[in-house]
Amino acid sequence: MSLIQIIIFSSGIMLALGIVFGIGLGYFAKVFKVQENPLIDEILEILPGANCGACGFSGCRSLAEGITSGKASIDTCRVGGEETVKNLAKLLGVSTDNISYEKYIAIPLCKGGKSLAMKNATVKGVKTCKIANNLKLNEKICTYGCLGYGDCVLVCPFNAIKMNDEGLPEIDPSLCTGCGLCVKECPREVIEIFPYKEKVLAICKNSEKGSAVRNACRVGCITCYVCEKKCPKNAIKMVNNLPVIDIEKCDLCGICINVCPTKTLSLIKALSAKENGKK
Amino acid sequence: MRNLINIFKNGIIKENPVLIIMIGLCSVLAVSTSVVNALGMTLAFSFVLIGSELTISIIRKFVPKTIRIPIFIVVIGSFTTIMSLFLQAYLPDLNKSLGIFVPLVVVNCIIIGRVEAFSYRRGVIESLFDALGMSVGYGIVIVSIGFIRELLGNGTILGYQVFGPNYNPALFFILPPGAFIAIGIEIAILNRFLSKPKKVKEDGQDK
Amino acid sequence: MSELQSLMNIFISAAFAQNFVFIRYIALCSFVGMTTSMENAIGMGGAVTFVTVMASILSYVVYQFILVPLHLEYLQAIVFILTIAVFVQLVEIYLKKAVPSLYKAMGIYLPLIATNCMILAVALLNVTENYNLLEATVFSFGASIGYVLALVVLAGIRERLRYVKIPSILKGYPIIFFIAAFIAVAFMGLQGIAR
Amino acid sequence: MKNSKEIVRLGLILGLICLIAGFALSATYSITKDKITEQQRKALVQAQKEIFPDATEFKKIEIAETKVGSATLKELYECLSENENILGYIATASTPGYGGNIIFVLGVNSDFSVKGVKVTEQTETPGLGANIAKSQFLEQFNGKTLNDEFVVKKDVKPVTSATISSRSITNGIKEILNFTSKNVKEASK
Repeated sequence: MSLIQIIIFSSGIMLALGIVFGIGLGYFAKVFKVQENPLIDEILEILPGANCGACGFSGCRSLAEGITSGKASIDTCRVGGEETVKNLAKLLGVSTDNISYEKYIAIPLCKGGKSLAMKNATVKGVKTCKIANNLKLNEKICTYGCLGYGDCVLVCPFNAIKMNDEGLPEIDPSLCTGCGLCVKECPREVIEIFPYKEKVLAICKNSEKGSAVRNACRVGCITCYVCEKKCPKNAIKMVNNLPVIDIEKCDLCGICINVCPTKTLSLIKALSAKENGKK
Repeated sequence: MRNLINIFKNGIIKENPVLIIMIGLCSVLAVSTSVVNALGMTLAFSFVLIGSELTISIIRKFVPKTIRIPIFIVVIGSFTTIMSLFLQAYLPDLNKSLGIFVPLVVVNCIIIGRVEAFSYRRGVIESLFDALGMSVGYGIVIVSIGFIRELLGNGTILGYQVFGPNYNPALFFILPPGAFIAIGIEIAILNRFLSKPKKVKEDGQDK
Repeated sequence: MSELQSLMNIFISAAFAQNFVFIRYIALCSFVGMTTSMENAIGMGGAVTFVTVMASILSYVVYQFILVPLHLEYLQAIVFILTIAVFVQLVEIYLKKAVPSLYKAMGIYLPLIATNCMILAVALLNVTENYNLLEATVFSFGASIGYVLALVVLAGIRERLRYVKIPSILKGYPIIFFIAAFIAVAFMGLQGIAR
Repeated sequence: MKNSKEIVRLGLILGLICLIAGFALSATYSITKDKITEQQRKALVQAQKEIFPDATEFKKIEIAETKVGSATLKELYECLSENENILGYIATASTPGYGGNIIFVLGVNSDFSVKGVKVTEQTETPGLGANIAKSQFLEQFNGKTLNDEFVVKKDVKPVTSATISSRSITNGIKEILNFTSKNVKEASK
């Protein structure tokens, strides 16, 4: 195999492979184009794209999706470092002083504290939410609400969550960055991420009806439809026995909050530490 | 000029590829059985990293979005193969001790990470400094682990007996588990002295 | 009988005796990054298994029918990684459009795999051990089972890490490496079983 | 159709870059090609020289790579002294060891006794199994013939705490010795 032959064959093979793959990729990209939120591609543009999974997301694309849907803060990606965070901040139009951005915070959707939710057992075993949930060790009758063993407190990297004496997590809005670790951690998904804007929320996850809720918790939503009927803007719809408030329509008039027999609905702004958990 | 020095320093401490960003671990643990291997690997790695970052930042104008990964891989792959050919020809025993990790440099997450994050978007000089910074950062880690493992596991440094002939070496450090422990200690030390606020988030994750 | 026995031998040595993560140190980047939660680990494991087996068949075909007849074996590293990267990108594009549900479950891990060291390592080892097609497939399957095993074991432990008091200096990654070290000792015990 | 032009453009760009890469690679390959083959042979030639110092020529016997029991014979050479008489044979073979394959060179005298053994490549556990490559362990095989048992702890002293490695190299030598003597007997008949 003389040298010339080697050179010709190698370059020939590489050229052939290159062209075949190039055209293949181009064709596939065109034929299988998928319409997606353009913001994801813009963010992906800025992320290093190393897909190394160091941020816990499974690659830059899912991190980009996480950032667009607000699940991940813009400095989750460490590979890109400062530069990526600055560009992301420029793109999303947020200030970069303490990398605060369109603020999201986590809100625990349960008011059934010790004094409000009825108990029918006392648990002696390991006191962690995951274990209690898996082994069905329920002290409270309500099996949707917060177990109160503080898994979320443990996992929060910013120490934003404290358990109040009612046995419910209180999240300090100034510390919480909405990173979502507590959401993943809570076995009953009691905690959810919301933009930190004026908003009315149903602080209950119990999707059962009337009496079942009534004898489980004094502040649970008994699906009485009063809020849906009374809302002047009819911004409230009952979805599997829990009211969902449409942000655009709702003008925070507060009628639903007062009219709700079990005081389940609350105004989110007011929902700083003290409001949560007390009747 | 200030900015270039920053980029260079950045690669060593603030964004040290192996200890902070936690990528490119495969070669670090596998090859650091001795300082000589570690140095050999660092040289091979730096040649490929510097070569790829420079080439990519030169041709970054012509690289279309859809096929940028294959193009990066071809560039990095060719530098790796050139390096491995030279290694086989002129340094056969180093090539034998590095073994399969010579061709594996092409998938080393650091190179592809830095090429995408940095040189695909920045100028040539900046890419050069970033590559140098990253290589030095990578080299410091792998050589230090190699030093610990060779000293404890083999009783020698660069092949010279240190503890006298009848030192019976703690073989543990040459074997795979020793590597994990060594890098664990190294990160712990870094945590201890360089614990920046950003670290809190990372530690918190597994508190 | 001895044919099947040698295949079993290859499988066991790839999955346990010469485990790719704990003994050969391959694919540690995703190993550390992706074991934060169990479903990440399983999703990643499934995707890696699929891609490794397909890629090893693909690279075997490319090697035997293009590189060997033309005596261009030295090109194997770059040709393999190119085919793997393009294959992964094609699968990702195809899955995103045709099977969105599967894409949601497995596809998000695909971009991670193009830069995963294990796929290329398996393809290269198929060549150095000059396995035939069947042996290569069994070897790649064994290797990915070993990888999934490693991911799942560490993910399981890492999830329970929350409820344990860890000295502050070891928090974060050092403790994970120590745990990996202990598991590696266990895997080293398995080294003698397959020959 | 605009995007078919786009697709072709992508193909050409990737093709062009691969072409340049291919060209660069083949250039380096052609420079280093003979150096590499020479390096690979150097290890083998050096081992052969050590086993048969007075042999001047090593004629390769055309024999396919055959599986002998658990070991595999890779190459077989005839060692000839100046006046062309056969001093013995050199076989390169590999046997699966504890950590991976052990590649070794076995020198066989014309009377089919072991002239010498050299381990050229092994991935045994460093410090333990790796000692099988050392001469104190390998020299004990010199002079052994087919009617020796080749059993560890009986007529072969194993390397401490590396019985699996010692046993695999011992029966590798036994099988290759057995195979070379049988094979050469047929050839010389």
